Amino acid sequence: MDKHNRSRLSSVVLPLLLGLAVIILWQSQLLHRMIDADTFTLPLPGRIFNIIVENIGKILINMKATVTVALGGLLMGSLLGYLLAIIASAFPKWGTGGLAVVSSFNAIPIIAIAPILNNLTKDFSRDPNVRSMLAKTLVVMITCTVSMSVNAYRGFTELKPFSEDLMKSFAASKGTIFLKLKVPNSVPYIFTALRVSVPASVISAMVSEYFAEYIIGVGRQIRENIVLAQYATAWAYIVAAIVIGVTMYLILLAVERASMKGRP
Amino acid sequence: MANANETEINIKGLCVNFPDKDNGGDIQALKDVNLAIKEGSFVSLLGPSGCGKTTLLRSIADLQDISSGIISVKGKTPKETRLSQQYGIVFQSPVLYEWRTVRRNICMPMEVIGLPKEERTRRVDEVLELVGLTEFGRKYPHQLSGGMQQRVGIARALALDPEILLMDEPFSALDEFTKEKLQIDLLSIWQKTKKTILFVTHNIQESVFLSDDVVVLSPHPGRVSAVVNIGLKRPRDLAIRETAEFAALVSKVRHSFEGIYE
Amino acid sequence: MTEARKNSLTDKLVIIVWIIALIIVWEIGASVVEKTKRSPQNVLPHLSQIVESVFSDKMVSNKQTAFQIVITNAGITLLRAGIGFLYGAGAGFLLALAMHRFITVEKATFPYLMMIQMIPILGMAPIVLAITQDINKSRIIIAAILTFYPVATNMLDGLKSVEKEKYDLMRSLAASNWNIYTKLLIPTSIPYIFSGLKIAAPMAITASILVDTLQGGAGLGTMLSQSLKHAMSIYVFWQIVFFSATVGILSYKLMSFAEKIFSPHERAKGAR
Amino acid sequence: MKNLNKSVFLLVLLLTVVSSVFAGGESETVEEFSYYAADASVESILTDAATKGQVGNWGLGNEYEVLALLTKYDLPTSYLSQAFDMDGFDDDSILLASAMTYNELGLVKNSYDGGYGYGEDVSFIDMNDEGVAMLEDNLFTKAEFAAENPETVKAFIYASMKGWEYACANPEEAAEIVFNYGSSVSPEHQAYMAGEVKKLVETDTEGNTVTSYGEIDEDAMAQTLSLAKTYIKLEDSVAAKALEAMELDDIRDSSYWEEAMASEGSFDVEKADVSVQLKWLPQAQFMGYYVALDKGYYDEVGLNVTIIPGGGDIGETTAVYTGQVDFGVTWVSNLIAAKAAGMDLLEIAQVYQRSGLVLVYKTE
Repeated sequence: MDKHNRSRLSSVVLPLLLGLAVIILWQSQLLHRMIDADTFTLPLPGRIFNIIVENIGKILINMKATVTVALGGLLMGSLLGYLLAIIASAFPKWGTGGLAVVSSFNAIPIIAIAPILNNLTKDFSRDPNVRSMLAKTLVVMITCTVSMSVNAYRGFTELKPFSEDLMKSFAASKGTIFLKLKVPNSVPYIFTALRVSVPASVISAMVSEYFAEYIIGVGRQIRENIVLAQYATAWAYIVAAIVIGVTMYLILLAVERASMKGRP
Repeated sequence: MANANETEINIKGLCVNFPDKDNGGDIQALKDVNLAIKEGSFVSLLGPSGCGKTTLLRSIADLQDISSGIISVKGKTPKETRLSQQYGIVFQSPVLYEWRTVRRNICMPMEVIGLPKEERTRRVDEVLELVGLTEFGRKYPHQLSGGMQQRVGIARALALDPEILLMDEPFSALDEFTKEKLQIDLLSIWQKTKKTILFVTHNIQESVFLSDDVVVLSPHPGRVSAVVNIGLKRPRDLAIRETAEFAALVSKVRHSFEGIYE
Repeated sequence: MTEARKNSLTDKLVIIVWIIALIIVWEIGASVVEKTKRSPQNVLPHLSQIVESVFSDKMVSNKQTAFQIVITNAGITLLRAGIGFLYGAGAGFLLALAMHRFITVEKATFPYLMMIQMIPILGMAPIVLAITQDINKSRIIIAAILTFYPVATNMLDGLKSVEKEKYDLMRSLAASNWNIYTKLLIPTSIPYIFSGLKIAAPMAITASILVDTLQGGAGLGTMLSQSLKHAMSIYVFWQIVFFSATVGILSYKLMSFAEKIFSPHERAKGAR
Repeated sequence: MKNLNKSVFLLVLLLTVVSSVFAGGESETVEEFSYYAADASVESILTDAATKGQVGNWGLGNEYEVLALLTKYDLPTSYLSQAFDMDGFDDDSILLASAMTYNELGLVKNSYDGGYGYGEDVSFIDMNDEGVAMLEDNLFTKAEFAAENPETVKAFIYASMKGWEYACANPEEAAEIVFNYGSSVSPEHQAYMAGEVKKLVETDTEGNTVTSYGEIDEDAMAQTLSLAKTYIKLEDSVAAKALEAMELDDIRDSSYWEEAMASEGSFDVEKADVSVQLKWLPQAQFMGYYVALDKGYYDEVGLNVTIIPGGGDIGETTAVYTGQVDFGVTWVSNLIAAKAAGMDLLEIAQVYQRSGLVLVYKTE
């Protein structure tokens, strides 16, 4: 086995070992003794696992709802952000300032945006599930738009020296320069944005579920169970949340690796 | 020079191997290198890319593990030499700390060994004058030209007043005019300070112009194929390049490469 | 007027125009809402109404007007955000150093750092509360947990960005580890640390508002949720929305300012 | 000039997008809403709202009485998540909205700040009348704490009930005291609330007057536990089994209240500095505790009491269980759920003698 493979293997094995160690400490309650917690607020992994197995159907329904919102919002937000970046780079003088204003939206807490959107979308549909879905997706969209627009804009403007001059020397049109130079150049920046917004989309999907009219979603279940002091069940849904987040992130990394082939 | 004949650096049977990523074997970077460098002399290591000249320099500097052989610097191992800060090193790029001013960049080695502040100030003034940058002490690296940045690098290497100066293609990234100016300046610094200078270059004219001896290295595996003594008078100036003697030496060095490349 | 100053002036002008555009959009929305909803102030009030509520001297609780409530509670929340931010930044700093020093630590912990970010605050809170037995300590710790990640990852990138030659130089001087860290690694990663801090500072504030809502008491988040639950004037909610956005932006600016102080060479670059 | 053109173009583009979004919202066809006749039967109203899926409740453990009521009439038990305001009721997205008599019902009817001003145009279904009432605000502590600090527990009950007695005798003054302790609920609503809370404290589920403040009514508790066992659905099978097997003795202990009430009012307290966690925001719902604090009743029994407002997401049961506070006010159903999850909590007094939950609807 050569060095490269060994290094890749160790980046899988080491975290697994650490995870295993923590789970053993946790299940044997040594962890509880270390941090002075009890088995109600920090239920044992075995019990959490049992709850997951017993309620897998219900958990999957809730996961589906959360994933739909997170992915929908991520997609809409990223597309909108990219579009904003295109407009901004077409009018750089106004665009830069516009993006500065847009990025200030990041400073508004989600818990403030979620109820506003919930009220704003009331007229959208008679079906509360549909209008809740829209409200939640819009919240996620807002959180994802900013990072995409800022990063994609950098991708359009931070070009390799002379590359634009080279295109101009071919008498390439603005459209050609955009498609052949700026869009490919923005690809790594798109992934930079997504690495921020993929985890953010999951978190904001869950927070927006707290405020939604229609009761569904992993985040909502976590909250219901914690308010009712059902920590073991809440942890089952926390595990579900982590599974969603990590899976989405891993998929992103795989897509990134595939589409960045040949780039340094 | 009183003790100009004493051997400063002695290399015997030096081999350096690198692991080969493609087939798992080893690549011989240096094979059976023997070399003796006299104290106070200016020696160039000359050769094309991949001939191991930088590897040789880095081995002497103890920045590179050797596979076999002996390197001794005044009877000490490279590691001992490094730990006692007996050499200064200048890289191809100036390697300046962009967040420090010129003065504080030069100070850095002295801070590392913990010299008192007054001593540091005194020496900085000294070396700044030596490299002709007295006016620029308060500037940041990015405010200087490439040539000036490289001078700062040289000044920093001189700051601890080491016996040996190791220079790894220090002028290769500079334009011709700046390069000539710095070559002259380097010679005058060498004359004033009487350091032993080991100078890596791939430029034949440069090696002939600067050196007492030119060590010609050949690649695959890296080894010493010739040592050409340059008997040009000192001090040298640019005019010497116009002489027939210079041209003859350049051609002699060039001929020593014959047979290496078909 | 120099070219540079002229440019920065037009930049400011552009931003002002954008803000005006946003205001216009908001007002159009508010007008639509006003005509279609029974309680428009709960959905989207006119900006003038929010401004009016700021200057209104109507008592919302027994001693305070809406704006006084926002300001006094903001103090508590921002203090917690500040302390949480300092702890978080400190922890991120140390963790980045550890991950850089020991590749094992990096490989073993890095995936989990990501996962911790996935645990909703609500899930973490009871555990932290059970450990600390104190809601305010818990709030600070959670704000710290939420802020340390960008600092840690950015600083790790910074530590990894150090050029090989700079290491060689340090090695040639037989520099101690202490010297390598204090004179080379940490100074190199300062710009990276600051880009992490610039992300973390507004996050600390929103996180601090979020953790306020874990339990009653004082704090912007508590007031925000009370206002949403109609236990007090809804304008407190709108004021907090604007206040938190403003403070978030200011915290970013504060970090940029601090960065300038820490990096005099960047300042010299700007002046050239 | 060129830039100006561009900016105008951008602005117009933005405005078009925004206004089209709003226009899209408006053009949605609005259905006829059915308001209910003043003399319509409970069954007909419930059937209409439930089949349309427009019954509202806050969830988070507040929904069991509504579920029981819907089940009683054989109706689907899904409900809408109601925000903690009455906007959903106001804009007709919820036809039958949950409301506490002392809080949301007042906001719906009255027209003071935050109110919706429906006056007499609304009516409601009362859980007590329908036989699905569950007991609400009580006083509880950790079983271990009660066992170790019996005198403290008795002293706290004694002084608190004295506070409740005074508050119910003087609701207006009590409302003012609560307001002065930092509540941001408007004084008018606070006064309304105090009047309604008095009714819940002094009347039982059958409508009889109660004179012994804080007494734990065995029948009402039994009904609460039985409804809880039916409607609290726990995914955790360990907790579900614990709930199944739960008996009244597991969740309440009347002896502290009885001994406190029989005493002369002097106690040898084991722990003088104690805190009580409220279930919700500071308001007249908890006036008894604020009065006891204001009138010095706690001082008289040797206690230094801190009142901690609730309304956050960490429940009062967790706060008491983790030892962060000593006493808590919660609904009996929440206590049962926490107990099922393994938290060893104990009810020591029952302040509200009947359910304050109603389902409010608009009348024609």
